[in-house]
Amino acid sequence: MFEEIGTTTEGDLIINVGPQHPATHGVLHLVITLNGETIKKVEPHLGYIHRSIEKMCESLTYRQFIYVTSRMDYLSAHINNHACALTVEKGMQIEVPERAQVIRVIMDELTRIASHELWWGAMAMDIGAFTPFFHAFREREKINEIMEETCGARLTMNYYVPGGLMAELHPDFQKKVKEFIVLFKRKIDEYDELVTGNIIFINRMKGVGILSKEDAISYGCSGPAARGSGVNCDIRKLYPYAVYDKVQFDEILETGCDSLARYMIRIREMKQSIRIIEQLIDNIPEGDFQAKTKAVLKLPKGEFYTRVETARGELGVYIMSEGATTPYRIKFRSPGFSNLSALDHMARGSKLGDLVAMMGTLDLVIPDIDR
Amino acid sequence: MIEPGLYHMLFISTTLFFIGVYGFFTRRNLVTMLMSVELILNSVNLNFIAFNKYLWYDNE
Amino acid sequence: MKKKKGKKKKKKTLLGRGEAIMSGSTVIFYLLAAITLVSALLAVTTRMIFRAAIYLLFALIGIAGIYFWLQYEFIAAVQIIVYVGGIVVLIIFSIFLTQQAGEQLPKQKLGRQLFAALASFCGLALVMLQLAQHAFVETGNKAIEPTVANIGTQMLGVEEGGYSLPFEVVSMLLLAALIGCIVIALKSKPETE
Amino acid sequence: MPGLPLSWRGNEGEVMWSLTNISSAIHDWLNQTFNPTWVMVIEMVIAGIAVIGLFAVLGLVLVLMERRVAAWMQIRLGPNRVGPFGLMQSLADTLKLLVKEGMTPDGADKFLFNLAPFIAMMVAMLLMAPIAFAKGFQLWDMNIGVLYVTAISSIMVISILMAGWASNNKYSLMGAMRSGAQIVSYELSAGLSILTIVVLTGSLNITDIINAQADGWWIFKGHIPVIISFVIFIIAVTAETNRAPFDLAEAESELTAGFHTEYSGMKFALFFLAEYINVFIVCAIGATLFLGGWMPFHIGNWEAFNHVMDYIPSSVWFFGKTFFLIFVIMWFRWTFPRLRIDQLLTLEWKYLLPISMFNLLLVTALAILGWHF
Repeated sequence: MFEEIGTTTEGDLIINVGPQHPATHGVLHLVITLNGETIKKVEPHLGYIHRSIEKMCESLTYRQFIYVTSRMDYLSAHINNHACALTVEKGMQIEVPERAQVIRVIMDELTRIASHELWWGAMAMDIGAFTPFFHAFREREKINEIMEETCGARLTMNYYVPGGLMAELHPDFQKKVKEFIVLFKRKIDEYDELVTGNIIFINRMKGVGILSKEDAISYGCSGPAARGSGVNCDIRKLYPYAVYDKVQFDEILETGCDSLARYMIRIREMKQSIRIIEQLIDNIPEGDFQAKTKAVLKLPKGEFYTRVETARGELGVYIMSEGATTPYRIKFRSPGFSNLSALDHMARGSKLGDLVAMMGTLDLVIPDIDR
Repeated sequence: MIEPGLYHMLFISTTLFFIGVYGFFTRRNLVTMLMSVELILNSVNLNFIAFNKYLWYDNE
Repeated sequence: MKKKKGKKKKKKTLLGRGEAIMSGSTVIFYLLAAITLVSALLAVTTRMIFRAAIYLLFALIGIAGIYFWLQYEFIAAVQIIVYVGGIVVLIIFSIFLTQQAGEQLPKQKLGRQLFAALASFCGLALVMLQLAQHAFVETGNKAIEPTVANIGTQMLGVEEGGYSLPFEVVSMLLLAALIGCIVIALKSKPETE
Repeated sequence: MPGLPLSWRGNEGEVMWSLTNISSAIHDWLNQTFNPTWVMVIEMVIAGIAVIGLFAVLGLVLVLMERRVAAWMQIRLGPNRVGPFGLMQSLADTLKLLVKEGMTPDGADKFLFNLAPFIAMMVAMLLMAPIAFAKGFQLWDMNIGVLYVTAISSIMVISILMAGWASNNKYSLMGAMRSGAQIVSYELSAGLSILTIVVLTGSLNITDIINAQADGWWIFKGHIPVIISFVIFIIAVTAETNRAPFDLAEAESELTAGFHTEYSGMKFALFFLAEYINVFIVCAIGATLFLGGWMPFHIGNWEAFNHVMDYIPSSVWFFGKTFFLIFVIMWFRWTFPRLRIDQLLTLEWKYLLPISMFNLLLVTALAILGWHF
């Protein structure tokens, strides 16, 4: 499996990008075969941050296991929790109150914005622009503050429970979110000015990391990575959950198939997220934030599968229950893993500098890949 | 130490030339042979410069 | 002012035989000469090819230093631009691209080394003998002082000694031939699939 | 000096204090006390100490400036704890680097590995020689000043290639290769844009070039062609000093740290310092060629205005202009994304080089026809 680290017989250079490397944003190990600066092969080696989350979940109750998933794709913690809560609710046939559903959607979209903000900064840093990172974090900080007030945490949230939410919203929540919307709408244009319109940036992105529609489907890509190739795959539109069928928003599609398309998808998605939040923030219905559930949750015997749209793509949660208080088997279909698998296909024949741009636009979160 | 003059320059240039010749004979590698040739060329250049410096009529 | 005086004094002596003086400028000259010769010697004897290139670099810089010492600044600068900025970089690149730069070159046969050393030494001795026996005399011709303006005039001028630039441009032919050689050499590489 | 407008020459007493007066005072005193040989030796020692001192000060100032500029652009505060306003921060950093272990990787060519940072440093020091810091304040006013700078700065690439190869690290090697290709290419357009000023002035001597700007800086006198060559010069020197957006040699997201991946401690500090000194030097050269060096802001024959401008010491003018250009280069770094290696070479060979060649012809026509002011 491992080729000899060094030089191949054809005189190609083999370099290790990772496990500790600035471009991989985590402990991903890419073994890259290079001919000069041109990439011949990219071989991802995984498992450096594998924590057996799926196995751990089997020994945790249905109330407990949700919060372990915050540590998978830690940038979409709320959305991961949402997927698990939805699966349990599906199994238990719990009716979630309208208020909880709306708050969940608002939280999910805030998380999505926060995640895309971080992606935007980190990706800009990958291709050599340092400043966007700090600008993105300035706005992300606002979201983190909102989250902190309501959920008690800034990154790995424990706010969703099967049947609703764990606690009531913070009194300032609506006010702060509205303030954030006003601020963010102004700042997103600033982002475009700083990065999107830059000619160097466009040259670095355009035509880089081509992933055709067919390839995107066959590699199982999802989320912005697939939508950049024109694949209709937004779960929020295809299989609406919570209140996504009641709000107006567009599924963003680009047909560029390159890094620039994937970049534009995320930028435009942030605007759509704002649109969703705007529609909901003044219309949070009154009522319970949590459905009445039994103290001990037991899923009936059977298999349950739910999927949601995280910031990175489609997250599927599969639970096989034997009727006990803990799941018999849990499997997560994480978006990062499938997206990473397309990297080799995209990278072949391009330059080493393009690789970081591709990895940037795939928006890989390594714990999501390794779980 | 003697104050340097034309002969010093010629000595340096000749020595460089034959160092280059030695390298050219011993080396069996094209790049190193090129390096030796560079030394030879430079010794010739030094010769030219030295003659220009010391062998023209001083009409000051 | 000071420098001019020294120059005049120096110019009169082709070989300042006998008078052992120890001025700073003399020391610098011997230092430069030593750097040049030692680096050149190391460049042809070291078995590590990248180091050979670096020693060559020092030899070339030493020669540039001698030009500076002779107060031919323009030529010294050109020497550095052409040889250090151009040729040595070219050599280093060709080493990077074609050789296993980290490995030592194969040891040469003693016979060849002995022969080469003997031949070079004999040649050196012969030439030195000739130099010692020959008395150089100053010519009556006024040489062109190698200042920027003079060289420029020479290059573009149409008087006597002009037309240097067209002559230099012809050297492009050599470059073309060199590139042609590389192209031919690349093509003859056996294509193994 | 003949051919100069009276307004520039001024009287000795006009400038309240100048570096020239200080240096000539020292020179006179030494000449009275020692014999000429010793005077030269002492003066060399003084110059050496001055250069090293300037090096240290410049390094500290520029590193701090870079961090503060970066912080300012990135809406942070930057270093503000060590000393007043964080002024001592770079000193503390230097101390840290000094006591840090300088490691040599296994399998490295130790001799060349240790030599490379010193070559980088020596090149940066040599480049200081022809720069005119103030009116008449120059280490070596040589005939070929500008050419000397071009020549010596081409040695810089050797130290990077050496460091990259001797580290026995593939990232370093790739960084060195990139840097080699980059510096060798961009030297051409930097040289050509320097040449435009040489054509206009008719001299390679830095003093002559500055004196030619006594009635206005070249960037104002030379119309659009000089502005074009100024822009090309700034782009090319940014690339030559391996600064973003041309920092491919040390592109941290691709090659971790490029050619100095394996360097640590003082050896790294030398590379680091050399980079900043090089930035200073290229900016000083840019200021000298295009913005008149220490020459105050003069407008043609406006005697009174020029007279007022002369009251600002020439060293202030020089450092002001240089630091303005340094700020511009830092601004680039914290704004632009990095180019890819093929785009970098395309930019040079397809755009900058043809433009600067054509521009040189334009400037030559300008100089022959005397269309500049």
